[in-house]
Amino acid sequence: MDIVALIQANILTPVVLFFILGIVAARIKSDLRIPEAISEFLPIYLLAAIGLHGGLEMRKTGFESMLVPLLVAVALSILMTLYHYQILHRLGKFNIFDSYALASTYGAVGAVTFSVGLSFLKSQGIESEGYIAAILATLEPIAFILAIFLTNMAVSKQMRTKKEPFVKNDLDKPVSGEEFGIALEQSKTKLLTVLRESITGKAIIILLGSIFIGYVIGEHGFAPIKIVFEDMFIAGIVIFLIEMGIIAGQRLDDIKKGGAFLIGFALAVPTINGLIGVLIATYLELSVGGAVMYGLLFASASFIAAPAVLRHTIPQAKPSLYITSALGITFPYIIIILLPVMLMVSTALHNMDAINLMGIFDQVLQ
Amino acid sequence: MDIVALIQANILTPVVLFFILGIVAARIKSDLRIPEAISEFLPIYLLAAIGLHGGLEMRKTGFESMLVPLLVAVALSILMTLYHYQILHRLGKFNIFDSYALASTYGAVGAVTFSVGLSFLKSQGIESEGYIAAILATLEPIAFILAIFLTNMAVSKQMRTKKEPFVKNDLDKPVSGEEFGIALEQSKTKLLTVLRESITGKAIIILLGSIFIGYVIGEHGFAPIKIVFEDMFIAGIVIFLIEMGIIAGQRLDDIKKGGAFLIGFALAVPTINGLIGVLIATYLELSVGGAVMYGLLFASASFIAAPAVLRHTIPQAKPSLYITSALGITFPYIIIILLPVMLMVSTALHNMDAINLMGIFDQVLQ
Amino acid sequence: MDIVALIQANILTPVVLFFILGIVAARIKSDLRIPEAISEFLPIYLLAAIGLHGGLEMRKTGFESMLVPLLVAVALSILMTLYHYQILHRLGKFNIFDSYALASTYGAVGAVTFSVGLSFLKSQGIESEGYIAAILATLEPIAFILAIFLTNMAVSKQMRTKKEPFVKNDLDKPVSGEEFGIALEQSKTKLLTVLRESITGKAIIILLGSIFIGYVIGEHGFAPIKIVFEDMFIAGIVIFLIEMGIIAGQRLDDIKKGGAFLIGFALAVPTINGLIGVLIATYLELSVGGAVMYGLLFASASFIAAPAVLRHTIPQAKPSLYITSALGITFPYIIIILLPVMLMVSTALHNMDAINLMGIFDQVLQ
Amino acid sequence: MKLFDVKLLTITCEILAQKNVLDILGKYNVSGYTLYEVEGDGSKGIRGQGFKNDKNVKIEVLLHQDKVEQIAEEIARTLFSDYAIILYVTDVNVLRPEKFS
Amino acid sequence: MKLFDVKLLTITCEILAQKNVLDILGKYNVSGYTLYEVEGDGSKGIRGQGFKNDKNVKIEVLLHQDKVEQIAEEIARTLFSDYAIILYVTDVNVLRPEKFS
Amino acid sequence: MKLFDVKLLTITCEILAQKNVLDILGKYNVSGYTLYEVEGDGSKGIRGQGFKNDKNVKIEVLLHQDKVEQIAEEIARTLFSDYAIILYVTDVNVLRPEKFS
Ligand SMILES: Nc1ncnc2c1ncn2[C@@H]1O[C@H](COP(=O)(O)O)[C@@H](O)[C@H]1O
Ligand SMILES: Nc1ncnc2c1ncn2[C@@H]1O[C@H](COP(=O)(O)O)[C@@H](O)[C@H]1O
Ligand SMILES: Nc1ncnc2c1ncn2[C@@H]1O[C@H](COP(=O)(O)O)[C@@H](O)[C@H]1O
Ligand code: NA
Ligand code: NA
Ligand code: NA
Repeated sequence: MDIVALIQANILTPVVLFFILGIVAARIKSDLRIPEAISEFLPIYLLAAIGLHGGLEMRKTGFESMLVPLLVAVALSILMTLYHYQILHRLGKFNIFDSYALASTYGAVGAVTFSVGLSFLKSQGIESEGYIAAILATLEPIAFILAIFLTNMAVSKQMRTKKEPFVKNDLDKPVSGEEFGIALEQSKTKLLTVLRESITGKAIIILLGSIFIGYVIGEHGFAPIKIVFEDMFIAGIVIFLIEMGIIAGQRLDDIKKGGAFLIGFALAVPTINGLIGVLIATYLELSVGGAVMYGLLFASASFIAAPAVLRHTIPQAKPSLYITSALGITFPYIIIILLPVMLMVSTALHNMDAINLMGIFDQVLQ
Repeated sequence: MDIVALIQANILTPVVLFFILGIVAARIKSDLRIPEAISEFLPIYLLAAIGLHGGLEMRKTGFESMLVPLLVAVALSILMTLYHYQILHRLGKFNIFDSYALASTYGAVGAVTFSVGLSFLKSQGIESEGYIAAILATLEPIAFILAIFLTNMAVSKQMRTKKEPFVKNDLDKPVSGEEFGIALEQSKTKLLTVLRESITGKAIIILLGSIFIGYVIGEHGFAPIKIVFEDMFIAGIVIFLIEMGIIAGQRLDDIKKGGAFLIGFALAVPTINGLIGVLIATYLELSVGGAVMYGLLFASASFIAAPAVLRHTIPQAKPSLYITSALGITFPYIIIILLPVMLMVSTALHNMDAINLMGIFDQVLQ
Repeated sequence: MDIVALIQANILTPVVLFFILGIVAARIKSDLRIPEAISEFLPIYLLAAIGLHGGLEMRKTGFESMLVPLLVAVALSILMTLYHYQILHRLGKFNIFDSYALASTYGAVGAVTFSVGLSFLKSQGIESEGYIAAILATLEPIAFILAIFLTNMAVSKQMRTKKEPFVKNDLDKPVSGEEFGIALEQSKTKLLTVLRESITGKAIIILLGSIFIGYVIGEHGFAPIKIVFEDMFIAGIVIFLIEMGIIAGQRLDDIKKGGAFLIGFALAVPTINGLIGVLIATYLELSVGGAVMYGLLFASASFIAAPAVLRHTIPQAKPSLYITSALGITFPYIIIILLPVMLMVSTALHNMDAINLMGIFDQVLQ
Repeated sequence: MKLFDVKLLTITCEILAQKNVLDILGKYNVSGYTLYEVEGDGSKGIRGQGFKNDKNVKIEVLLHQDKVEQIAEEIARTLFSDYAIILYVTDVNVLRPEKFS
Repeated sequence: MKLFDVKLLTITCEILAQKNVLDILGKYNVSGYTLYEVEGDGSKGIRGQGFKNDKNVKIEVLLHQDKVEQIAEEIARTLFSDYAIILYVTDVNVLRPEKFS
Repeated sequence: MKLFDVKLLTITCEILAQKNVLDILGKYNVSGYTLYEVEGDGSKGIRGQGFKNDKNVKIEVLLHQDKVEQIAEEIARTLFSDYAIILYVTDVNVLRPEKFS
């Protein structure tokens, strides 16, 4: 199947179509909404399902082979966050706060995108390594720790240059030396708090917990809950994506505010990151599907977990920028176009000799 | 099976029994309730399931044959709304606001009743034409447009006769000529807004969207979400009907306020409308099940969508009247008695020569 | 399988593991929560499923054999509530309000515990008598009526001794004779209200209603809703137990406040009550699984229904005591350890001659 | 357009005391009330994070000066000692004083 | 730190009148508002126990004295007769009076 | 029955600033607070229609006059510039002034 046909086939799936329905509903100002309790429950459900599935797979295949891909993923996600920042600040002329916030949004992993990736592969009848769910869980706090680190640096730098006090002051009182010290102290405490909060965040807890439980109970223990945590998985995504479509649709107007540069960033960077991921995964001998999911870790941007952390760590950054580009541009682009493209590339790479990989690398990036 | 046995069998289904359980719970003042988020989600779910099912059927059978039944349905629903008004205003002595409101409540289609009808046929192993879901979607705004039109007429008429100003005034200031003009202007703007709102209403959007998606994805694309959007359909109705029973039960006392005439109206009109629908559908060569569903379009009254629109278009009308009669009398009557009766009639009609139809028509109406 | 292996196997089930995950999440102060609407809906769902299942079983096996176990259960639950009170007040030195509240918490039945029991047996492939669900429904109000009665007695006694007025008074006005009479009158009215409320409480209504519906519709009528009300039962428990784990985890600190005596009570009394139940059920010729469920009626403590009633009937008692011990100690102990133990004992008893039962009784209690 | 003085009585209490408060309001024939669920912290600890019955409810009543005192007094007398509860009174202005008797 | 006097206009009405109220607020260019769903009882009976549309909504607006009268008058004139609705005004103090024009 | 004057401090802010506000309240040892989720509109745009974190929360604290100033000042200084937030103060009367220190 050629790439156009694959994209077309991908569009005509319930997951993508209900997402588009949500966008349409929002654009024509329909009052369609998924009730809050349901759309808060669904991410928990999806992460539990992903975790259980990952744990079950790891029980079958072991997880010794996971170490290298995991370490590489951590390194990659740090590197990428740093290069995102350079692009955004240097080329895009975003201020440091917005640049750091956007950099870590795209350095983090989108759990919803990951779910859609799994359902995409499932509908193609392709398997992937279960331990990638565990890598997902590891990368979550990594991206946040990085965001915390970067802000910390930015704040100290700013404070040293004294150009713009960290604690902005509407009341026009000058910042005294003592207040400065207190502010510095507070910022450290705040960062520790955020660090702790991000590790105990519900996404990580339910994901790691479910991986562990899946590993421990095995297929036999999983059987009585399989109907809900496996068979209903894609329908769960469908319902959730109606709501994501609605929110994305509501935010489409904000995209213009971000400007052409941000739109370009939100399309190009995930493509590059994703393909790098696929390439490396193939080199690390992951399966065709595993390479797609590995690439997705880097392609995806976080639009649920990241904003909650960033609002605390970098309150000066505009949330409309990072939520809108991640949910309004990158997410639809990935689930409609990039996923099939990555699958295509992964399949092609897996059909070649490992020896030729470096040559392909050049080819893909052009 | 004779009609009494069929009604008895129909009562002894989970759908009807859980509805009755809800009524009982409300009557004995139990605190049983389905949480709001669930009971707001279920209509969306049910409409999505109905739409997907309809779309899948239309893909199989085409929708060319749908045009005539659709146009006839639109004409019928307008005619019926008008005759409801005459009955209510002339015979029932309801004021024009209540008459218009009730007339369009019974001219509109009840989506929940429609769901129960589908599940009733399903439990009898009877199929129906998929395009009836599309007719349902078309009739929704029709009934509202009509309600808007009728009010518009009523308001202008009233304003001309100046007996009772449209904008009632607690503060006892006389309505000046200028204010009159503004009020007229406002009423038009309001009507346009309501028109737009009813077309973009969540029920229509999710229904039309799902019909389209069902049509596009086909059985193959539907397979991974079939467990939720088909297999769980009847259980979804059961849970929703507990809540509907509770609300109906809470409102039973209001029925007395409506008076005997309204009770008679709420029983007789759906019966007549429904049987006319079955007869015409048979004449239009719909299947046995299709004729029942077609009849149900006219028999049913809307108790979720209609009240929301009517409260805006005809705020002067008493919602207790139209919600209570539609949900408290007509709905139970239809799902317990009229559905089996319509199936009986439809089966009988389909076993006869088309030539004899007009003779039957007389017979049925007596 | 020996008892340690059975307990180990029981821990490694999704139901128990997700409960523990909830506790862990709460202990590390994660923000993981199941949205309120879901965790309010799940008990209704679980009770409907239990009821339907019970009704279906009773249709198959009849319910004549239910009378003796039912009457014995009522008697036992009254006796146990009374002996709980003596232990708590005499030995535990709790004040009369806390003693009465705790006594009836442990005299009542925990519906969630009952659900877990059913799923435990299901996972072991063991059946139980359907009518035990009906006994559960009967015991619910019994325990409450008793709580009402006991408080009534306590209040009158206190009023007679005049040591501490029932209506405590922050404003330091002495209680006049007239006020005293009014207070007495009010307390009676209040008790009647509570009695009515507990019988019409949602748990009883949905349970009794579902038993009736299950009985009436039979397997054939149940078929279309079986997927939700039977196949998804264990997954429903799993999701609910995440939330129960979280709430239990949040309350763990309160356990210390209760003191060592309460911890001992919360472990020993359920063990004794449960084993007495198993023994008597075996004597009454219930099946292996039936005896476990029968024992569970007495072992379990109510942590959802009971607190709501007790807060009204005995507002002077500290809810932290009875909720915390029932949910934080007794519930985990039962679902992890006591259930396998009761199954072991029930199996052993059923493998013996009825003649030897009294000998066993001694053995078990040591 | 003239505005008239009435009182707004606000009671924040645990949800299981809602019925008790409404009964007292009913006894004094208040013409209406508004209520909604809230969370909170106070002398009885943080409320609103566990079971639904662990939440609070806030009840607001517009009414005339004279009734406020009696109702507040009865609530204080019968409920303050056993339940998590606070109450306060605010001066407000309305258009239709006869509506809030 | 100086506090400034502004008015808090509170409207409690049936949810289906929310749009009407917000339209009036928009007409007078209020700078913001806060709203949330509530239950209640009043002359139109108990509200909030059936369908979502049977609930009430409470809308609160901080604004200057002069606008309050006009807005209250328009709400009273256009909505009081047909909807379940009440309104009241409270005196409050804020830090940034220019924010609530 | 005597009523005593205290202040009611109300803060309406985006939900992600809730922790910051509660931390400040904790620092000043307020004896309690009440909070609930709300929607709203203001200078930072309409809030409450997307993700849960896009909602607002309203936090109400009964406390003595003297604390109000300090707390309002600290909230204004540390949170006004970065978050969607407003605050206002109302005079109210309570029965047990010692409870709201
Ligand atoms: N100082 C306060 N300010 C605002 N609300 C309070 C205050 N103290 C208590 N509350 C509310 O009243 C409830 C009961 O208070 P308490 O009886 O002190 O536990 C708390 O859960 C809060 O919702
Ligand atoms: N006296 C009152 N105090 C507080 N809220 C009230 C009062 N009267 C009415 N309300 C609220 O306003 C809504 C509409 O009132 P009404 O138009 O009188 O039915 C009611 O549902 C209550 O939420
Ligand atoms: N004039 C106002 N009246 C009532 N609430 C307001 C007003 N302005 C703002 N708010 C509330 O405060 C929140 C934050 O305001 P802002 O910082 O102006 O966006 C808004 O989302 C509203 O909930
Ligand atoms: Na990424
Ligand atoms: Na109709
Ligand atoms: Na018990």
